[in-house]
Amino acid sequence: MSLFTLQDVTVAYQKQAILQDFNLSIGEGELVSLLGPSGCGKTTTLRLIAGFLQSKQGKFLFREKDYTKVPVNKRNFGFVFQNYALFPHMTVFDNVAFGLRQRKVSKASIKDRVLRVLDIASLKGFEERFPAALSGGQKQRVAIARALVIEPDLLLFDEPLSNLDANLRVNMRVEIRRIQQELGITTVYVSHDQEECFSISDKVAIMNKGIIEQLSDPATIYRQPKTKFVADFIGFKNFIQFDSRRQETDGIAATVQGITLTVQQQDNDTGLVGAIRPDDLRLYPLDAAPMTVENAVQGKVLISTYLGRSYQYEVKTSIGQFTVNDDAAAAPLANGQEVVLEIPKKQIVLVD
Amino acid sequence: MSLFTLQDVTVAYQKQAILQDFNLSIGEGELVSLLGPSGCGKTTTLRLIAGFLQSKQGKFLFREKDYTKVPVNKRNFGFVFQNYALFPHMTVFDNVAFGLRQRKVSKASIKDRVLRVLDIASLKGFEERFPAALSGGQKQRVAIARALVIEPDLLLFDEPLSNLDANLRVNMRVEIRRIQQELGITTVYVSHDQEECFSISDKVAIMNKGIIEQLSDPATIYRQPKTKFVADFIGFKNFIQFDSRRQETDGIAATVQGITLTVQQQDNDTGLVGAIRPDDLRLYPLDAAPMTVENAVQGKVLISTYLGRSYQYEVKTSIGQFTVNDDAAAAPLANGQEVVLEIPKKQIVLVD
Amino acid sequence: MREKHIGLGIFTFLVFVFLLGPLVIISFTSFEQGTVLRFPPESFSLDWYKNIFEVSGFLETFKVSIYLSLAGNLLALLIGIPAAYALNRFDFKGKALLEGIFVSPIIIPGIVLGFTFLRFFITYYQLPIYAGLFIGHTVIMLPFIIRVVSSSLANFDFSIEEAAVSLGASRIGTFFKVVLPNIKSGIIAGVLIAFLESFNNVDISVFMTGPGVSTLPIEMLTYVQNYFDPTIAALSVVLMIITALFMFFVERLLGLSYFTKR
Amino acid sequence: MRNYYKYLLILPGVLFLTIFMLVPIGMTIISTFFPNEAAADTSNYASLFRDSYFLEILWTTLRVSILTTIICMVIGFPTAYFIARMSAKMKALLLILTIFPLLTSPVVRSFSWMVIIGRNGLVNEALMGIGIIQEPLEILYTPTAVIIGLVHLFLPLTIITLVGVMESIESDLLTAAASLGASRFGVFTKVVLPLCVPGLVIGGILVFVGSFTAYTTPALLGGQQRVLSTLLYQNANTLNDWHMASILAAIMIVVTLIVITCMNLLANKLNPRR
Amino acid sequence: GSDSAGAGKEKLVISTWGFSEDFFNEDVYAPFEEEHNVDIVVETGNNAERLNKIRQGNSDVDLVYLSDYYAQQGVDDGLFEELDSSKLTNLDKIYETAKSPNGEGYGPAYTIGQFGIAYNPEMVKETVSSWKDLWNAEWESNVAIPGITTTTGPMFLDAASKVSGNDSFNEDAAFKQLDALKPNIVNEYNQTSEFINMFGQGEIAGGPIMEMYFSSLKEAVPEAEFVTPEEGGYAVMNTVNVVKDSDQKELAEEFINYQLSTEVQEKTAKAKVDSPVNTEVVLSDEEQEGITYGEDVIEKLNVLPADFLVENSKQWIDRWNKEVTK
Ligand SMILES: Nc1ncnc2c1ncn2[C@@H]1O[C@H](COP(=O)(O)OP(=O)(O)OP(=O)(O)O)[C@@H](O)[C@H]1O
Ligand SMILES: Nc1ncnc2c1ncn2[C@@H]1O[C@H](COP(=O)(O)OP(=O)(O)OP(=O)(O)O)[C@@H](O)[C@H]1O
Ligand SMILES: NCCCCNCCCN
Ligand SMILES: [Mg+2]
Ligand SMILES: [Mg+2]
Repeated sequence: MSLFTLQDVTVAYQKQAILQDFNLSIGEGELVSLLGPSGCGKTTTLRLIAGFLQSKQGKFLFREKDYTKVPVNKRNFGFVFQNYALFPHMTVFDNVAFGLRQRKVSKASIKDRVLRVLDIASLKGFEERFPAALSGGQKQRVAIARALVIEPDLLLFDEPLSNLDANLRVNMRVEIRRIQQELGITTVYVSHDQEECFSISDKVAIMNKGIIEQLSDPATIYRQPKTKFVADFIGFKNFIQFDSRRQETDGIAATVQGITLTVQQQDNDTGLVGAIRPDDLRLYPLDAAPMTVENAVQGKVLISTYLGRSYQYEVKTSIGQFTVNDDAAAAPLANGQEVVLEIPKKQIVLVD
Repeated sequence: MSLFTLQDVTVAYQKQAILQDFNLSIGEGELVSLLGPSGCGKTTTLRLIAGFLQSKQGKFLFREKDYTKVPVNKRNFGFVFQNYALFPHMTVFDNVAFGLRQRKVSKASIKDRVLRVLDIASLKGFEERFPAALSGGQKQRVAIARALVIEPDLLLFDEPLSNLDANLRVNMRVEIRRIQQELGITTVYVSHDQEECFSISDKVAIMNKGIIEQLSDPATIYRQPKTKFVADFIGFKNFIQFDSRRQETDGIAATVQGITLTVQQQDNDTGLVGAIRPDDLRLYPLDAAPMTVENAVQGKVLISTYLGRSYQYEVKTSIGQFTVNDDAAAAPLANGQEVVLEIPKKQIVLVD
Repeated sequence: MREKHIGLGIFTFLVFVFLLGPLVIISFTSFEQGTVLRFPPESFSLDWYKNIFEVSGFLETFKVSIYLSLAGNLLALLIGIPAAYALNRFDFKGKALLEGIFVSPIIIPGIVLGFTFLRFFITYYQLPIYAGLFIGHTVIMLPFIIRVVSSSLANFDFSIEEAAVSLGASRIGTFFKVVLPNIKSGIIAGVLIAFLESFNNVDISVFMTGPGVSTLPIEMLTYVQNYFDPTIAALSVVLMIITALFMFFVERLLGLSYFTKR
Repeated sequence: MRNYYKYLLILPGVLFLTIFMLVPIGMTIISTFFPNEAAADTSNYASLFRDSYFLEILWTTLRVSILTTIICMVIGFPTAYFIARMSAKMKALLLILTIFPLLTSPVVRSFSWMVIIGRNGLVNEALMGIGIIQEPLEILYTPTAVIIGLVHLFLPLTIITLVGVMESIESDLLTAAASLGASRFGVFTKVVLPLCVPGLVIGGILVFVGSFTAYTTPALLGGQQRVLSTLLYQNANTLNDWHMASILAAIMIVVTLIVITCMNLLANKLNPRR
Repeated sequence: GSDSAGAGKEKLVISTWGFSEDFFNEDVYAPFEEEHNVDIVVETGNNAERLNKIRQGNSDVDLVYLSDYYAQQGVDDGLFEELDSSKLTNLDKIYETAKSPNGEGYGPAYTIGQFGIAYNPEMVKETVSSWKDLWNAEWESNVAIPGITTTTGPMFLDAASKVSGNDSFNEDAAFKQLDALKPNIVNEYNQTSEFINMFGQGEIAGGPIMEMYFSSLKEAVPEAEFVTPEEGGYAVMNTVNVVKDSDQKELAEEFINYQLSTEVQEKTAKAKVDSPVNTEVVLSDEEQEGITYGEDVIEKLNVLPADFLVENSKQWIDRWNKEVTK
C-alpha cells in the first residue's frame, strides 16, 4: 500500500514551471531516493511533500487522505534542510529537543532521546554549543538529529550528508537506514552521492527537469537504465549511437559503421544507443590481448589519469572515444599505446 | 619554492585550541587538498590562510614575506565559502563581477570574463537571477565562479562541490583543475569526496584534530598511509593488530594468534597494525577456492549488502571481522556461507 | 575579521562628543545654586534636584507618562508585530498601500494629529481622557514598531521558521519560539524608539490631557514657560540616570544581552 | 490556508488606524476643500502656492530637513557600523548613551547650544583663542543652528535603527567581499550599505518627517527663521484658524509623501532584491 | 479625572498657566477649598491650548485664566458666561482699567503687569529712557524682541509706531520702523525663558520685556536695569472668566471675587507671583521690586484694546512674518 502519492502535481516559481504533472507514489516504510542534476527540482519536490510549497494543480494523498491543505505542523514529517536551517538562538541540545518539546514529551525522556540521537550523530559534548560555533559538518549532523529524534511519519532529507567526510557519511547513512528500518519510517532522500543513494534506498527515482525518468530498485537502475539521460547520469559515460539492431539467438546484434557488437539484454525493444560504464570496459595492450575478448574494438590511449583506486584512460577508436577505468594494480598503459578495447556483452545496455 | 608557509600556528576559539603548532607549506602552482573528519579544523585552516582569522601564535609567510598582518582585501586570494556567502542584493552576474569591479577591470572585459566563467559553471541564462531564486547547487556554482574569475594568487576552496551531482561534480572539478593548472594558481582545496581530492590534487594533507597526520602525493597516501588514522580515513576499513613482525626475504612476516601473514612493504619499520581495504580483499566460497590464495584465512559471511558497483560482505574470521567488497558481477555469496578470505600481500600495509 | 578601525573609532568618538557634549553642559548647570541657568556654573548645590520632588506635578506626571508609554507600547506591539511579520513574510496585493497606511501617523504634523484627536476622540467618540491619551499615543507608536521590526524581519531567514513548523510547532508557537528570539534586537530597538517617542510627546498630549491629567513633557514645558531655573536641567539628568539604571538592571536581571545575536 | 491568515494578521492594525486616525485625518483634510460647506474650493491652496513668502518657507523647510536627513545618515551610518561590531557589553553601553539626548528638555538643550555655539560660546572662544577668527561666528539663530539641533535630536534614532539592521547582516558576506579585494570602504559601500538600505530608508523617513514637522527646535535655535510648522502653529494656536492649519498640514503630508516615494525609488535602485 | 474628587464633594475645575502652582495650591486654592468645602482641580497649559479645549465643548472647565487677547477671542466666540456683578463685591477695589477689559459683564483682570525695557548696563553704556533707544547703533546685534504671537508682541509693534513719530497707531510706519531695527535684532523670543537665557549668557544686551520677569533677569545679571520708557510702558492684563454652561457658575464667581480680594492680591504680590490690581494692597519698596505697583504707574500704562488686537492680529502676523522675520 502506498503511504503517499503525488498526483499530477504542478509547481511553478513566478511563471516558470518547475514540476509539471509530476507523479510519485511511495510505499509505507520505503526509502526512496531522488537523484538528479542540480536545479532539476529535487528540493522543490521535498518542499512540496513537506507542505512548504503549495502546488498549483494536482493532489497530495497521504494514507489515502487528501493532505494538500493540511498545514505543515500537522503533518508530522521530519525535514532535513539543505542549508541546515538551525535555530541560531538555541543550543545544539535545544535545537534537537525542539520537536519533542512541541510534542510535550516529558523532560526526562527528552533528555534521553536527545542525548541518544546526538550520540548517533557523533555530537556528544556539543550539547551546549550554539550553531555559530559549529563546523559545517557538525551543523549538518545537528539538522539530521533534529529530524530523526521526533520519529516522524515521513522523513525528508535534502542532501543530509553532503558536508560530511566519507567515514562519517557511511556511518550516518547506516544509522539513518537502521533507524528508518527499525521504526519503519517512510523516507524520501535527496543526495548527490550515487553510492549513498544506491546503498540506502529501496527505490531510486532519477529526475530530469522536473520529471521522473525512471523509478526502480537500485540494482535495476544501476544495471538497466531506461533512457540515455539516466544512463549518463548514473555513470554510463560511454555511448555508441548504433545504426541498426537485430535480435539474434545469443542476444541483440547492434551495428555501427559496419562493426557489430553483441548485447545481452531483455528489456529494451527499441533503443539504438549503447551505453557502458568506464569501469566495465576492459583494456589490453594490442600485443598482449587474450583471444577471448568479447566485442573487441581496436584503439589508442589518448590520456591517462590517476584516480587512486584506478587509472582512467581516454581511448580513441573508430566507433568513438571511450573512457575506461582500469584497476590501478595492473601496470599502467602509456599515452599513445595501441590497445584492444573489450565491451562485455553483459555490461553494455541499449537505452532510448 | 614554497609559495606560502604556515609556521607553528595556533588558533583558538574562546579558550579551546583548534589548531596547535600547525605547519603547512605549499609550493607555487600546487593544488593541495585538506582531508579530514568533520570538525578537524579544515575550514579554520582555510580561514586562517585567507586572513579571516588571526592566529594567536605563529607566522604566515607568503612569497617569503610575512603576511600575518596583511588585510584580507590586500591578499588577492579567492575563497569559496562552505555556505556560499553570496551577496543577496546582487544578481548572479554582479556577484561574479564583484571582484573584477574591485580591480577596476574594464566593463567590456568584465562582461567577457564573467560570461565565460558562468559558462564553465553551467550557469548560462542565470545572469539576472538573485541568489534567493537559485537551487543549492546553483548557488554553489556561483560561489565558485566568483572566486575563479579574479584569477587570484591563491585559491581557497571549502567543499566547493558538495551540493552538486556526480556528473556536474566531475565536470566542475576538471574545470577547476584545468584553470588552476593553466593559470598556475596555487590552490588549497577542502573536500569530503576522497576521489575528488585524489584526482584533483598534487598533494593531499590528511588532518586529524588540528594536526596534519600525513602530507604526500595522492598515490602515496592512497597506497601507503603512515598512521592508523590515515589508513582508516582513506578506506582501509580492516585492521589487524599483529603481535609481532619479522623481516623475511620475501617481505615482512607479521603474526597474530599464531597465524602469520606476509606483507610486502618497504617504508614502515615499526608498525604492528595491518590495514587493508574492503576492495582489496578477495573472497572465495570455501569449496571453490583456488590453490594460489595469498595469506588465506578462513571465515564465514555475516551480512551482505548491495552497493551498486559491488556487494559488501561482513566476514567473521579467527583474527577478526572483515569488510569485503566484491565485484557484483560474480554470483553473490549467501549469509552464513563458509568462505576463504585472501589478504593480498601487496595490498596490506603496516601502519603506526 | 575583527580588525581595528582606528579612523572609524575616532569618528565614532567625535560623534559621541557631539551627542553628549550638550548633556555634559546641562549636567553642570543643574548643580548651579542660582535661579537661572548658568554656564560655567558659579556655585554648587543640589537644590534643584530637591526641587524636582517638591514640584508636585513632576512625580505624578512621570508615572502617568511611564504608564502611558508602557501601555501604548504593549498595544502597539500586539497590533504592530503581527502586521510587520505579515508584511515581510507574505506577498500581498496592495502591500505598498498597507505599508503606507502603517507609516501614516509619522508623516502627519503632530499638532494636526493632536487637534484632530481632540475633536474626534473627545467630541465624536466621547472617550474619557485617559483612553484618548492612550489611543493617541498608541497611534504614534505603532509606525515606529512596525517599521523598525520590519527592517529586522527583512534580513530574517525564514527557512528556520519552516524547520520549526516541520518539527510540529504551530505557526504561533513558531513565531514565539523561533522568530521572536531572532528579531529580538529589532523589537527592542522598536520598543525603545516608540517608548521615547511617546515619553517625549508634547503635540498630542497637549490636546489630550485634561483637568487633573497631564504628562511629564507637558509639565516640563509648562514649567519652562514660567521658570528659568535649572530644575529642568536637573530633571533631565535624573531621567538619564533612571534610563541608565533601568537598562543596567534589565541587562543584569534578565540577562538580555541586547542586540547580540548568537 | 495562508491567504486569509495573512490578512488576519494585519487587520487589527488597519482597523485601529482607520478608526482612530485615517478617518479623522481624512475628514479634516477633506474639509479643507469645503471651506464654506458648499462646493469644493481649492482657491486657498492656489493662493498659497502663488505666495512667494510661503514658497520660500516651504523651500527653507525642505532644505533644512533634507540636509538634516543626509547629515544624520552620513554621520549615523559609520557610527552604527562601528557600534554594531563592538562586543555585546560595549554595544549596550553605547546604545544607552546614544538615547540620552532624547531625554533632555528642548529648552534646556537649546540653552546648551547657546553655550556651545553662541556669540560667547565655547566654539567661538576656542576659535578666537587660537586666532583662526577675529569676529565671533554667527551660528546660533541661523538655519545652521537648526540643522545642528535637529541632527542632535535625530541622530540617536538613526543610529539605533541602523545598528538593528546591521546586526542582521551575515558576517561571512563581509568576509567574502574583502576576499574578493574590496577595501574596508568597498565592503562598506558595496555590501553593508545596500543591505542596510531598508534600514536607511526607514531611518531616513523618520528623520525627514521628524525634522520636516519639527516645531520646538527651529523655534528655539532658528532665531527669526520661519519653517512650515511655525506657520501651522501660528494659525492653529494664535489665530485659531484651523482651516488654514489643515491646509498647511495637507500640504506637508503631500510633500512628505513625495519625498518618501523618492526615497523608496532610490532605495529600490540601491537594493533591488526581490 | 472625576475620581480624584472626594465623595459628594463639589468640584471646581480651574484652567490656568502652570506657574507658581505651589503658591496657588497652598495660598490661594487651599483656603478657598476649605471655606467652601470644594475640591479644586487644575488644568494647566498655555493660553491657546486651553482655549482650544474649551472651544471643543464638553470640557469640564469652570473657570479659566487667560491673557486678554485670548480672553477676547473667548468672549467673541461666546465661550464665557456673563458675570453677576452683584457677586463680585471686590470689583470696586480694583483699578478701573482692570474691571472689564474684554467687554461689559466679562471677567476682570486680576493682575496688570508692565511691559518695558530691561538691559545690561555693562553692554550698553548710554542710559536708556525711551523705546527709541533700542534703535541706537550701540544696540547693534544686542536686542531680542518678543515674537508677534506672544502677548507682548503687538505692544512692541505699537511702540514701534510711537517711535516712528505717530501718536495713534500707524501700521505701515510701525513695520517700517521695525525694519530699521533689524541690524540690532539678535532674535525674537516666544518664551520669556529664552530672553532670560540670552540675557544671562551675554547673547543680548537686553530688550523689551515684562517687569514681572525683572527679578529673574537680575538673578542672571545683577547689574540689570528695568526702565519704563518715557512713551509709557504697556499694560499686560490677565483675566478670569467663567466658562459657558459651567455647573459651578456661582462658586466660580465666588472664586473670582476671592481672587480679587485684598488678602489674596497682597499675598500674591508679596510672593512676587503677580502684580496686584487691588488698590488696597500696600507694598514696601523692597516688595515692589519686579512688581508693577501703584495707581500712578498703572494709569500711565498704554493699553491696547483687546478687540483691536483680535481684529488685526491676522494681518499683523502676516506682515510680521514677511517683513520682520526675514
Ligand atoms: N566560533 C566558534 N566557536 C567555537 N568553536 C568553533 C567555532 N567555529 C568552529 N568551532 C569548532 O572548531 C572546530 C573546527 O572547525 P572547522 O570549521 O575548522 O571544521 P572543519 O574541519 O571545517 O569541519 P567540517 O568538515 O564539518 O566543515 C570544530 O570542532 C568546531 O566545532
Ligand atoms: N524562488 C525561486 N524563484 C525562481 N526560481 C527558483 C526559485 N527557487 C528555485 N528556483 C529554480 O527552480 C529549479 C529547481 O530548484 P530546486 O531547488 O528544486 O533544485 P534542486 O534539484 O534541489 O537542485 P540542487 O541539487 O542544486 O539543490 C532551479 O532551476 C531553480 O533555479
Ligand atoms: N503668554 C502669556 C502668558 C502669561 C503668563 N504670565 C504670567 C506671569 C507670571 N509671572
Ligand atoms: Mg536542492
Ligand atoms: Mg568546514
